[in-house]
Amino acid sequence: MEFIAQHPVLVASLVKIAILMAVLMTILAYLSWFERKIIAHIQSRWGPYYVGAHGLLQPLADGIKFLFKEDLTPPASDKFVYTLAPFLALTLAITTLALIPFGPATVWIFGHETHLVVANVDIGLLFLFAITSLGVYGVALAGWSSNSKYSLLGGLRSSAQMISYEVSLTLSVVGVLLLAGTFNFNELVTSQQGYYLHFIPRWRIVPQFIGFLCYFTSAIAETNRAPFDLPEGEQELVGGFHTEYSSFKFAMFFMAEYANMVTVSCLATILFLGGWLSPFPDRWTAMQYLPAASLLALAVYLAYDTFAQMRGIARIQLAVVTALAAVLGLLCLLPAVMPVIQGPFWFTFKMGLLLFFYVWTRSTLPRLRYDQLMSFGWKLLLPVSLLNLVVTALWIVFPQLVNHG
Amino acid sequence: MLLLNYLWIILALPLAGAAINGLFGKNWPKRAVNSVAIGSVSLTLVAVAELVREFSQLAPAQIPWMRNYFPWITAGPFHVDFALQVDQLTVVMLLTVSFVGLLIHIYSTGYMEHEGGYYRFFSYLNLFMFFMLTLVLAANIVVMFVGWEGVGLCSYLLIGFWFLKKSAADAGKKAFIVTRMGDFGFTVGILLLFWTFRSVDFATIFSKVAENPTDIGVLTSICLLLFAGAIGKSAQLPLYVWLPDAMEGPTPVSALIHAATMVTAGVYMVARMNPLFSRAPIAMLAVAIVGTITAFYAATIGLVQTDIKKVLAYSTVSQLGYMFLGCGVGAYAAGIFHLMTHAFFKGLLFLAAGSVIHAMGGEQDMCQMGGLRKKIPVTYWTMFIATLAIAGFPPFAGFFSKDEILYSAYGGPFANKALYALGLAAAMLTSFYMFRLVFLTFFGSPRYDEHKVHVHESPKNMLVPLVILAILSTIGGWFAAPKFWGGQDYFHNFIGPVFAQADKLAPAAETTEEAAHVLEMQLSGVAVLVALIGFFVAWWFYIRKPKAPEDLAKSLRGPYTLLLNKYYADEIYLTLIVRPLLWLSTNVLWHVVDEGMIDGTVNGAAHVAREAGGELRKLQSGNARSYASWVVIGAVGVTVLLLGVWMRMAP
Amino acid sequence: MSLPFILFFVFAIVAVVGAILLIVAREPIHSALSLIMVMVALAALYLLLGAEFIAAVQIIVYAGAIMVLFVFVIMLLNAGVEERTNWSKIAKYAGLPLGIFLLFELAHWLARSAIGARIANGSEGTNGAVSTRALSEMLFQKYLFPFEATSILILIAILGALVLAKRDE
Amino acid sequence: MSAVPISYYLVLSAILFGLGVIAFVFKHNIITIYMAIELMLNAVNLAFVAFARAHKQLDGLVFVFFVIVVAAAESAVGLAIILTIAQNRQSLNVERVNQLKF
Repeated sequence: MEFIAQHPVLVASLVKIAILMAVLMTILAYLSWFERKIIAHIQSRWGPYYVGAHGLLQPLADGIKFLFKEDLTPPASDKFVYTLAPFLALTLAITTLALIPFGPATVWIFGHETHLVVANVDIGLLFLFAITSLGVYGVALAGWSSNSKYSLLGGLRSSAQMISYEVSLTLSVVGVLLLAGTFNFNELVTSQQGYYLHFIPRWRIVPQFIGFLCYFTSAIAETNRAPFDLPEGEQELVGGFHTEYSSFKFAMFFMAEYANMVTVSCLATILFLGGWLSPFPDRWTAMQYLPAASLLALAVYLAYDTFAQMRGIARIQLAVVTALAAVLGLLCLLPAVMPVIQGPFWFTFKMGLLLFFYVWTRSTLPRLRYDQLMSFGWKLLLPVSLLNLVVTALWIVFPQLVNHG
Repeated sequence: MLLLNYLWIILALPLAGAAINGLFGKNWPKRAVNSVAIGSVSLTLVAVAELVREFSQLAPAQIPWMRNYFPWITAGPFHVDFALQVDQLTVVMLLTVSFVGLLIHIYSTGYMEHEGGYYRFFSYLNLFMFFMLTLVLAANIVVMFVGWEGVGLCSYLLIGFWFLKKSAADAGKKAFIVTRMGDFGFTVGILLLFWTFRSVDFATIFSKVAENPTDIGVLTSICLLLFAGAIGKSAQLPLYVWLPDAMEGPTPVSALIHAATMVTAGVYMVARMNPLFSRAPIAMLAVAIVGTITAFYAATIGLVQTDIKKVLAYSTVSQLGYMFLGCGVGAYAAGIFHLMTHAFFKGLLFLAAGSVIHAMGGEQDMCQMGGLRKKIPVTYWTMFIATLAIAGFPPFAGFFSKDEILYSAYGGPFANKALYALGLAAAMLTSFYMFRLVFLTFFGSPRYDEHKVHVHESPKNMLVPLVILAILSTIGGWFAAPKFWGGQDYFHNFIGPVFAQADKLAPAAETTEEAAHVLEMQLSGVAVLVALIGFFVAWWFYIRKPKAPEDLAKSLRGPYTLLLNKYYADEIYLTLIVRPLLWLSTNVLWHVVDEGMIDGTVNGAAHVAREAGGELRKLQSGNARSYASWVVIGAVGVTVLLLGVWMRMAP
Repeated sequence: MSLPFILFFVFAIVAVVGAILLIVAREPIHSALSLIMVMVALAALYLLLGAEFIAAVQIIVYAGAIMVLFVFVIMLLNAGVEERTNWSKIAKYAGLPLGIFLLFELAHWLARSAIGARIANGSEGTNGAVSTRALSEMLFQKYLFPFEATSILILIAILGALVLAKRDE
Repeated sequence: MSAVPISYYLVLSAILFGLGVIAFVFKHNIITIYMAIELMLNAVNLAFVAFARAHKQLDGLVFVFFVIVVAAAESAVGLAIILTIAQNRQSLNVERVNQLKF
């Protein structure tokens, strides 16, 4: 007991971790719904619709299905590694999120101070990269251990892909690091405060646009998403590295993939899009009501939807959701909550935007051939990001050279 | 002040000429090669002239004028800069070298016209100019040494210019090797110099030696060692043997290198080093003695030689002896002056001889000539003037210089009557063999087959230099004409400062001014008399009674053959030095030391290694784990040693 | 027993266990995994020592790149259970015992020796992480030349790997 | 916060190094032998970091950095060699690769 008393940090962290996990899991779950819906609408379909209103209970159904399916283990597989792999993948994917700050460095909740981040590490970015670089193992080991050609090839491919794209990923970020001069996420974000011409936000995407493009492209490849999702290219190698996986282990890979997407989007938000900073100058105080307003607008729409469209059970479910939205919206109007909610709101907003881009690309672009993928990564992406880095460095050093001879 | 600040231009010009001709000249027409070679040298002469003009405007305090271009060698305390300096001595040498050099270049265009390797020849000549100028301009003895060896190299290349002719190649090698012996002494001298004065710069050395008197023994040995180098380079006894053989080279080369410039480098060096020499009387004496004996000795050999160039070669040796005599008795100015005049008339003599040979179609034996006076008048007259000059008839150049040397040998500060007497005798012999040469060549009846050889005067570009040099050898003496001759003695006034230290050291002459003048008058009278005697004897033998020489030779069989064979010097050297050396190196160094010890050691080592390897290789099992274990064993050994033993001992 | 001690011992034990597993495992992939374990544990220890940057580099480069390469090669060659031949007698009778001896010798010396103690005292009072900025300044000023040299080295290594791995038709 | 004595770290690094040596001798698979080498390097790195901490100097960390870089280069080449070996003789057992001998 007194040990805990000695270390209040532990308690705080534990609480945060609990909250984060809860939120994250729902997000991950509903990300699949989100994706399927959007793709469906892009292809002018309805997407999941019947499990709950607008298929809102679809993720739940999927989860249950995964849980109750039989968990097969190929007899020829290396049991230990085979079980280790998915855990590795998921844990690493989720761990990274512990480093992401969702709001300002210090906020006051009910009178005492906290950070909206689990671990505020001095060199957070490096750590994030460190952990993501370990992410390869999940894939590789899965591919190797399940002892099947498809899996092995898929594993090899995806690990090769991840290694090669990690390089350009890191390099494209270094430009931002040079400009900011820190690894710490909070400082990275706060260094983006201010406005060009009083209304264009001083986000790193402006000077580092090339870097942003490189980053996002290699991020897609890094997370093995379309159009770089060769590892699970159904055509050539059934399911890629997780061909042999079933039920919950498979679900873990799934979640890991989504978690990675979230992480990468968060990172992009922090590095290039000014993190939790609002795009509007502070003097536009009206914008403080934006979160509440948007939630209430959603509530209104849902209410209309509920009474105009829905029938039977669906109407009840949707009513609940509407109520939830309304309550949240009203909650955001509370003076105690309003300042706290600003950061997370904008953060999630930008993150959602990026995730939408993810889905968009997936539903738009065809899959690359493997050699195309590799040559694209090494021969185009890497040089461009290198060039970007060099130019940035010169841009920074040039004034010094001019001044100090 | 252009050239004073950019002295290196003077060096760069001939070097550039050499490089251009040497690299690209192979397939160029002769005209192009000429324009490059002569252009570069004439530019050099212009540069030198400009330099002299600027030099004349310098204040006495600024002389010697130093320019330090870049640090060349730096090894601990031993530091050498590539530094150049200009003082009066340098100026005189510069003028002489570049002017005579230019004339001889021009001459060569005619003389070498029908020779192969034209571009090679001129490239070598330019290279020689470069090195000679380096030698003259050097501000420290190491740079000087570079020039010293460089001219040696060029002389080797040019003596062996017709390297297909064995005698020429051998002569080249001989020149190189014999000079090496002297240079060995020179090198040691440089080291001793540095060891003594901790510097190689002339200025530093001279100031140091002036401030605190150094051990006389050390000084003497330094001077003697340096003089050894001079002996080799300037063909004095006993290392003179290479010069006569050097006549294998083309005649312009003999004129430029082996008469006018290179061989005088030794004299220049001694004069340059005068503050040291003047403090080492023994060394001075040695210089004087060697010079005088050489002068006499060479002259005696010259008496009986029949090859026209050989005669000139020996006379060169003896004239160099005069110069050393001058330096040896402390009359450096006189020595340098004789150097200059000698450059004029000896250069002229060689060129004229070349013209004669050219006219005779390659014939060098005077016994195959005669009666050429009418056929090649210009050559004849110029050569006659040169002869008068060398023989020391007033008012020609040689008279003043030689006379002054003899005077200072008699009445100068380091006077020595015996040397004077010997020098006088040599003077007589000189005038004898020179007139002998002239008479044999140009007078009497032709002794060659007129149908085969059709004698023709040389082309313009060969004659013009002759004429110019003739004029110089005529009036050249008046630069240093003493007061009572009505002259102004510009030369001494000009070059005096260089030898200021030496003159200070010299014991004051006990006689008064006019007494000295009277003495000098008498001495010069004696000199002229002696020269006349030589002339008459020659006239008697070779014009009046052409048969007389044979009779004399028969009656004095012994001495004659002795002289004819040059005192058997080469043979003596062969038996005393070359043969024993050869024997030593073959039987001892080669068969015993090299084959026995060195090869034995090497082979033994190899054998041991092979045997040991044969045993040790069994360790190489090819099993990497064994190797790993060996590594571990080693590591354990080291750690045990370190931690167990050494750490215990450490406090 | 304060938090640093607990953490130290946890990670130390993890590292040692990983190293032992590396030895006993017969499957190369298991060895690789255990080595990764060691490396991660070491990274944590670096954090304890306040060397954050090094810890990150350790994971990124060692665990994230080098070991991936190893795993990759193992997968590529599909390396199975290693056969334990004992053809090298010296390895069996000298190498192993001496290796074990070396372990204990070093450990003993470092634990007992005066230097160990002195350094132990030296550690007192040093707290807080090394600023990455300072490290980078040292790296790019004092050690600039070695840094460039290593870059050349890596280039050469890449070329060498290319040449070696290229199948010559 | 009372720091852990540096000597603990040193002892740990010694133990790891020793284990690395043992593995180096004991393992037969070439790849694992490489891993053993890496293990030793890691142990040394730990010692470096510990010393750097002890003497309050950064040089040790820089050395670690260099060690890591060099290890990367070395493993790249080494693994390429291993690949070729495995292709030429279908075995990774180091004792079967013993043609290079007297």
